[in-house]
Amino acid sequence: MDLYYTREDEEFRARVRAWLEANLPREKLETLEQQRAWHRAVYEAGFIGMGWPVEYGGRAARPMEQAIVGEEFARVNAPPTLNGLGIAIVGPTLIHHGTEAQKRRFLKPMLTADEIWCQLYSEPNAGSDLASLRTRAELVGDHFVINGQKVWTSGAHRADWGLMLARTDPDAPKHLGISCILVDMHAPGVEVRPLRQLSGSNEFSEVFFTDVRVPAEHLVGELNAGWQIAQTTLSYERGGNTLSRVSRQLALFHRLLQVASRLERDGRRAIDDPVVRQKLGQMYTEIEVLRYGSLRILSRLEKGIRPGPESSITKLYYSEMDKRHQELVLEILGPYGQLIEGAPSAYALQDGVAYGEPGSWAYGFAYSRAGTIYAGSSEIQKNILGERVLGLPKELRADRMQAHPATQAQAGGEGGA
Amino acid sequence: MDLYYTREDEEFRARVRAWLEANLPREKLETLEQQRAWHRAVYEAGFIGMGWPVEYGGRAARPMEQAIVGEEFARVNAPPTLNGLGIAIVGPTLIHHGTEAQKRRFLKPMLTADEIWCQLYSEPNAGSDLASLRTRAELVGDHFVINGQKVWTSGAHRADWGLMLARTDPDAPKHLGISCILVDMHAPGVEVRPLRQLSGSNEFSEVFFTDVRVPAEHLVGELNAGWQIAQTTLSYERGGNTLSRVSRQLALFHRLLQVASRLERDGRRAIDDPVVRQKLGQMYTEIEVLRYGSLRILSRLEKGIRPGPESSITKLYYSEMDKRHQELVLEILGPYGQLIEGAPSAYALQDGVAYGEPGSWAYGFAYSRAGTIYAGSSEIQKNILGERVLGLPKELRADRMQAHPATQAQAGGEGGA
Amino acid sequence: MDFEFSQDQMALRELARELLTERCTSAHVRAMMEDPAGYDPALYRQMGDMSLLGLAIPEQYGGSGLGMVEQAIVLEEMGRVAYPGPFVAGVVLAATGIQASGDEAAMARYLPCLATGELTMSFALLEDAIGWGPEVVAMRAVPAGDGFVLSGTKRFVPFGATADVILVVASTGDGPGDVSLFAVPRETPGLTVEPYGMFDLNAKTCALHFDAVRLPGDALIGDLNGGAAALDAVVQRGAVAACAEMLGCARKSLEMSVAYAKVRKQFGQPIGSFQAIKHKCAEMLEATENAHSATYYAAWALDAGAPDARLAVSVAKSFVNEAARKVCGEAIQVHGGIGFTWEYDLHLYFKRAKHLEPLWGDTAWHRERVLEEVLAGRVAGAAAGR
Amino acid sequence: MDFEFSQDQMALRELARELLTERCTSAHVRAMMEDPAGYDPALYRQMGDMSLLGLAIPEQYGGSGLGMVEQAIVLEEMGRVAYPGPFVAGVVLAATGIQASGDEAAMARYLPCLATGELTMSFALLEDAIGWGPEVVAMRAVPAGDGFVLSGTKRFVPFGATADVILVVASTGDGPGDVSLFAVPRETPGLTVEPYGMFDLNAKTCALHFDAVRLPGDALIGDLNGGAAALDAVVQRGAVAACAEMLGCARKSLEMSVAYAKVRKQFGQPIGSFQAIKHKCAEMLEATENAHSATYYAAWALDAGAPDARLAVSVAKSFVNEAARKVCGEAIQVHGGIGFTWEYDLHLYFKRAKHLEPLWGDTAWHRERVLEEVLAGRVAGAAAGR
Repeated sequence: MDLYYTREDEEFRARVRAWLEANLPREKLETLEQQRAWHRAVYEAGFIGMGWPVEYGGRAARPMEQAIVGEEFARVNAPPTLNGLGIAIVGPTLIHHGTEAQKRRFLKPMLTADEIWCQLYSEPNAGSDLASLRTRAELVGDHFVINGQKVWTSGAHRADWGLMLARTDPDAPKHLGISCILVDMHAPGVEVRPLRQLSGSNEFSEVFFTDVRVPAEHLVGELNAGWQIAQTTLSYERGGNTLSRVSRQLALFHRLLQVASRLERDGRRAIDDPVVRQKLGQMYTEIEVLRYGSLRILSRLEKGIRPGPESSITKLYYSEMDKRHQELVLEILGPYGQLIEGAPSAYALQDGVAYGEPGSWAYGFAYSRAGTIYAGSSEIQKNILGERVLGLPKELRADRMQAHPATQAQAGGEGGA
Repeated sequence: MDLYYTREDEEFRARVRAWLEANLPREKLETLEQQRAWHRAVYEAGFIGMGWPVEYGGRAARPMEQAIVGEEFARVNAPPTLNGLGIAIVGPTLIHHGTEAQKRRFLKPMLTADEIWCQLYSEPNAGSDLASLRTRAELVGDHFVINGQKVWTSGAHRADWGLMLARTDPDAPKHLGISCILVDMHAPGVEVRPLRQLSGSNEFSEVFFTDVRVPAEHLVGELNAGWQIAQTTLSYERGGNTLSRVSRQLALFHRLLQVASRLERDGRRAIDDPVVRQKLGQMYTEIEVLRYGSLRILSRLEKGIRPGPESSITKLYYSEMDKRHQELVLEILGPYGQLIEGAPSAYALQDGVAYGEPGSWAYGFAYSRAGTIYAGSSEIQKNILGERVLGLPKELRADRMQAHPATQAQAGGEGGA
Repeated sequence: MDFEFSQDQMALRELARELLTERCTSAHVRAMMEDPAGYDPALYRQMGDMSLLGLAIPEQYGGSGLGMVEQAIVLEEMGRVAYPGPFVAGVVLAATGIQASGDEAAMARYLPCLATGELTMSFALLEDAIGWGPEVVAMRAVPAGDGFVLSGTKRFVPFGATADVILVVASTGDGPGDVSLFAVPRETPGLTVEPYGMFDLNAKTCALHFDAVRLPGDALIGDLNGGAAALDAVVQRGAVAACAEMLGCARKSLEMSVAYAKVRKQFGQPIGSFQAIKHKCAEMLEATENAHSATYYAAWALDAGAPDARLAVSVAKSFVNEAARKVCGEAIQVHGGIGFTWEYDLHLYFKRAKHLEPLWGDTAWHRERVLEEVLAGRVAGAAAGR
Repeated sequence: MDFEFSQDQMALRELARELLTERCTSAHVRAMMEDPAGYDPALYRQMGDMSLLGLAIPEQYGGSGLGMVEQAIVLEEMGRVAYPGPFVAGVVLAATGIQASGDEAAMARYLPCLATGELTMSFALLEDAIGWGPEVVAMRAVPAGDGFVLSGTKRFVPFGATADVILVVASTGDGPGDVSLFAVPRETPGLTVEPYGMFDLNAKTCALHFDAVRLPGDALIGDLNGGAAALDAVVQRGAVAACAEMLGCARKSLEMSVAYAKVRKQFGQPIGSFQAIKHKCAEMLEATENAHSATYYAAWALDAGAPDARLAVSVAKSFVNEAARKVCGEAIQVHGGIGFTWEYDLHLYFKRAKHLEPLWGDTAWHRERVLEEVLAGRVAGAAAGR
């Protein structure tokens, strides 16, 4: 055990910090063009697609370097770069499963955000039970003809391309007969409708496909072998970079400390109230534990050990922790925590830097409710941990009983409600 | 709504208090004979079997009167009377399902505790899934011959009789083929072995039956119709008198307040520590809510509305609350809460009266862990609430799939783990 | 001992439910989010016509002379539909303040119009600091001629931007408890409104900036320096009103969750057949039923003047705060993605319950008060008589 | 950055596990409950022979010169079997006190025999009050001739009834922090032992009554009035030692629960196939793995003298307290009735974890300290450098 960063890591961190100091935008990035310019600057500095192989435009960077970049960017509340899902999920999928032609065609513009990607997985009746998706892709000659509906598509309104799961053999049992296809979001028959969340904002969309024609060469991997590919991409989604989450939680926490030092409650400053102090101590404790766990995962990644289903622990812990912490924030701030307009600046959520998206305490609170639902709900994560990590027997399920025996193993951890 | 006790109730309460003041033993009841004498005194005062019909020795008392007796006896930490299970569960079962001969033979000595009863239900492989019990009762001529093993039998070592569930038709599906039989615990072939709990004490026993002969007239109800009878008795167990629980929790709480007023923690009295005060406030709050809920049930009982499956709310709430509160007690008292020998009297659990069983904080803590397991675990209670009260669909279960369709409905809320 | 509603009370519940089902639809609630006033005055007046506003106002002032239990019954129904409007601000907070002040002239002046709905009122306590006693009041009412001058800012005034008259708590003496109540018409010169946007977009609140606002002598309600007791009464009833509304939010969220869990299928079966969902719903039911007991016990205790009334109020608010948070939050989890959408109604109840959680004492505040009441021996008679 | 154990550390774990599996069976642990000494001296000496006692003792005093990480590895194994014995009392608490005192004569005198196991020691801090700083010390050491006289009662002294020498914290000055350490042989006249029975029957503790106990001058360890820093070091290491042992209890409880849930059938299927049980086990796994990260980070931070070492210790103790409570408690629930029996081993771990929860700072105590460290800026370097 040695939990110090290496000298190399520290030097790299210093470089990232120096670059951020010199390059961080001082104004909010309003337009897509401004955002593209920021993205390109970050890319050219070598901080995007860092883990990709060099031959596809990546830097083959060590996991620790990637983590440090995530940590430092979150620390200063840097504006997000574009195409996060594309670079984190679609790119690696293509690198593993794509044809040489697909890689040459798609990877570079993905990295530079000249083409923006979305992920077309969930459907109204296929959420936790993703394998019951119904969107059809029928092979007609040298084209797929796609009909159906996707939902919870993040960033669909600005996406150029989408990575889709669609049913290509309706007669095969549920997990078979699914294929993975690259879809041009500008093709005729694609319609994107924004979906408004309870927070009032609309980060997600519904996408409707009506006789959308996609060339057959946009199939990824084998026909009807899409489910395995989806499992890989889901695990990209569940692995991921938790140090940047730690930084984000810490930024929130430190702002909360500032406000609690000013806000008076029951005749004293909130920060002097022992009950409030317990809550603050608990929050910091839980963030530190997330940090320790992240370092533990990173140190395994550095040794080339890829996280398996146990990475569900991080997703489960982080999302439930965030929900708990946002509740605590609102407990400490009382009605001030629920102001979305008109909040006195002494009590508002501001990250201390001018260039991030400040949002409000309430917005963070609202969003914490999504964290335990998307990218595999807490219930799904617990099924994965119970079945794949602890080896507990699968539950009896209606779809398993009717399904082909061969699909049972693949249904794996996707059980639950 | 009118939550005042009636004048009649208040007068009755005064009578109970006066009786207790005059009759409460001043010394610990060490021997069974002393306990029988106490039981008989309470019975003769009219406070035992109060709800039973007059023709069987009861008083046909109102539910509120029964509740007041429970409340007042618990309030002064009166020694328990004997035969609690018999009078609360076996007696009502016989009154509803027994033959006239059975009633005449068994009810009176049950009430006077001249004969003490136990309940022979659970088996090593039939806990939550009671219907999978295996103890056999084979009808041979005019006798049943019983072989098998029961477990978690409360008070078996001093019981004269037991109410048993046994399998009388091994070929019938699981919920059918079970009968309800009265068993003489002194009969040859009955062996009682005490079972020690994690608390170190042994309130429960295992009971082994080897070729035990029981006259056929000790069958209760129809042959193979025992499951329905068991369902009734289980609901007696789950209904019950919650006001006495409130009194017990309040007694514990008030002693905790006394100790917290003396115990110094981190440079001040525990009771002056705002964090401790939050815990105390929470505990009292939760006890009051139990009291309100109990009054609500009682007020329905007074109107003749028998509690249905929703009484699982009380069991679930009380047992989980007790577990939580015992944890809080130990948090507040630190190592003093874990002393079972040598505790300075200022910090020990003593109920302020000399005649109860004082026990220790740790004993109460240990026992709270059983509360969410016995008499239907919390998981079972949640199944009952989910399925029978809210009408949610039953889960898929292996035993349901193989079982005879007719048993499906009866399996009812006994699902879960 | 009777914990059930009377026939009259059940009829009242039915009346409120029918009115709100018809007039306070989800579409109406959503429309009111964008509306600067935030409520439908016609609906409010209709409540007056149906005697819903005057439930707890004495008969001699045009009300029904009933109490907190009846108000709670109506408020639970309002919680079920996330009703937006100045009901609590006026007929709970302001009316309680006026009644508790003992000022009969003020009662005669304000209560009858509150009962009909002709008049809307609000109650302004909070400034910068959070708290529910007179110690949070920094605003001074300085005597000037026959009247007073008020300067400063009141925050989180419910429906303060539209209320005709605002009952303001201001400091009038040197002791920390020396506060008085003032009835301030919103149109008074020097008083400006800064609307707030709250997480619950239907919970309209605002800051009121007082810039040397001059008030006549009869703006004083009750005795000079006698406002603390009235404030206390407002906090007690405000807390129980919040409980009742949160209870309605919880019950509606539970019902929607159970209904959804019965029909929504995943993995070939209704999600309600999975223990993860079934047990969640069972816990939601447990929390909701206990919240019911706590809310109505407290409401009854206030009406009856029971010795444990303050205790019961603090028990209820601290308990229902947590119960409603749990139930409304878990309802979203049971629903999954759809529960997180704007179009689905769940968030209306979730946000309303969250809005009410800190008001009139949050959980920690009331837990402390529970202990204070217990240590002072102000508990229910029989059960704790040792 | 390497969060994995080294080869040597894994070998150490293997060594400890083999020894304890063989020598510290459930039967042994149960036998020790009834034993007045409460441990097997031969097993303890064997640990000395295998260099397990001297892990954190410097090489010049006969130890291995390793640190808290290695001790934590052994203690986790001890937690897995609920090992009863004076390991923590001697080679964590007393040895840390002596080393932190800077008293080289004392080190030379005590550490080598602690490392071999020839000598057992304990540490006596608590009296009537609960707390982990010098403020709980009321016992005064009154100078008398060349030495001191001690009077009063120390409570909850671990394995104090059998320890050869007890390190006692006593007040020697007028300031609240003016405490000193004294090495007191248990056989000293005037010192009497009152054994306690604890919920964890294997956690032998006692009260030590000092009736004008006379000590020679060289009983003082370290500087007069210099004991506070040493006490602090003891609390830090005592807390991490408790974490490691609790972690072992949790891990064993989790393993037993998972194994049981795979084979125990109810309703015709293994109970582990029900979500109620499966999800519980998943949460237990989550808690256990996080407890592992927190424990070993803190142990490493102490060894490395990291700037956030105190923070890490308080993070670990407050987190592992709750994690172990949850895991060991839920294990009983997963098992149902059998988990509540005396014969089944689960309660050994449940009780040990509960025993350790309040010691060296309970959850609330350490949460407060977490915040103090954060407000003082004593946090990890990189991540919080703003």
